[in-house]
Amino acid sequence: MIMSVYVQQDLFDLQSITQQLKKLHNSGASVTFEGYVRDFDLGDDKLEMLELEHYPGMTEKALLNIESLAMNRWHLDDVYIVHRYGKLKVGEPIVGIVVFAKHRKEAFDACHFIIDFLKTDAPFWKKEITNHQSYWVDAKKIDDGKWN
Amino acid sequence: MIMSVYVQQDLFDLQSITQQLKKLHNSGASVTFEGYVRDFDLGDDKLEMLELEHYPGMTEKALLNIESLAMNRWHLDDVYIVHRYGKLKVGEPIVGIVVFAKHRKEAFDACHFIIDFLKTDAPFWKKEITNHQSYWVDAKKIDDGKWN
Amino acid sequence: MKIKLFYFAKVREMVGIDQEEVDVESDIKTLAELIAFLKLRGSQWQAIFDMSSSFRMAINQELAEASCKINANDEVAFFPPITGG
Amino acid sequence: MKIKLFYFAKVREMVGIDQEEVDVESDIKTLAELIAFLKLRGSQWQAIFDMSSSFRMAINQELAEASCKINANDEVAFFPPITGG
Repeated sequence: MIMSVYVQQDLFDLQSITQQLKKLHNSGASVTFEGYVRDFDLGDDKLEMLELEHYPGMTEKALLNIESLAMNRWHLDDVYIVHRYGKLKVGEPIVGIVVFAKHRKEAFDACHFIIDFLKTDAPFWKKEITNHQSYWVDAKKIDDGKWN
Repeated sequence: MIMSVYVQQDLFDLQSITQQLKKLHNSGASVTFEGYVRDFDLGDDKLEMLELEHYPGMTEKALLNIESLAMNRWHLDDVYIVHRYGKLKVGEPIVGIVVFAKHRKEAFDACHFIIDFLKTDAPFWKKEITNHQSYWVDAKKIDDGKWN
Repeated sequence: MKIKLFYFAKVREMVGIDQEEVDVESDIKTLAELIAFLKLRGSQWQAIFDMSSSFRMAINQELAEASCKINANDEVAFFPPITGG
Repeated sequence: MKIKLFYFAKVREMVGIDQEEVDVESDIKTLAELIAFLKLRGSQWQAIFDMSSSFRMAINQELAEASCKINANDEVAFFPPITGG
């Protein structure tokens, strides 16, 4: 059982991570989730960038806690979470999750659980920077499905 | 709406596929599934290789049909399925699925649906080759969870 | 009427051929009737088709039931339950 | 007793600082009592804490409720609802 979380400004390469982790396990399945900065265009207001603030220390703690919850609930071979902060351009990945398991259902359920939980428990805050203004994203807007 | 299926002997690189597809869409999420040849070791009997036979023509048709069903049921930006046949070594990927959507729940549900459906409707048959013998895999064994 | 037959995986190994073309009487209208015709070929053929859990069928590359109609120039396939993915 | 306070995102911008250390009376035993103490600082502080939907709290980097106990040298953080992922 291996758990790892990464909180970083840099881009990440989920497949090279997946391929490296695959070598460690006799897994039957991997499920990968990637969330991206989505473009939007409300009349004149066009999204140019997202700025993500986080709570260093608590973030890592929250992500490790989510991994533990998933590990206790399903039989998993490995869980990997990477989340970016700082300035992110439209189309760039924000968060990546990789789950390895013997069976596909456990990999799907755990990966879905982790991203849902992460959205309410990992201390990240999005600020949208358009060509005209910048403002903090409401949690409500996220529930409404504006974001992934 | 783009659909693509690939049936091939060669290895595939799901992340370079994912990255190329990402450029075409304003998606909020991607979910990727990869299924692997799992090692096993029953006493003296050690799996060395899997041989996958398929029904050329019907395979492509079945996979495109599964993609259509998923596309009609969820709002998806893109679906990509690649399935290998021929001789596959332990640890190698068998099948890869990539789903892009605006929202994560749709991407998860569609990807899970596709792999479940594929296991009953895409005409592939596994033959296990151990160091001592070779035999066709039972559908029952798959239900029992021996495979992913 | 002429019908193309395909066999895959264990079924292919049991019948010993991977494909053939047969010319059947036009009173063979369903897959079930085609199967009855094929079983006349001998005990190996009977063994395969008597185990209903051991094979599946397709007509023109789509999964089909025994009651499905067949027509001239159809492509019919017999194979074990699917174990892919 | 000394407590470290952290502010993030919109809350940080509203209070104008990102962290501070306060020395409070030992009769402040819960987050709710700490908030009442901070609201004495002025209208901006009252505005933040009167909108219960607009902020969340953590004690020692774990999400916490207003009724949670605080102790000397705790790290307390105030921030908006989470919008990551």
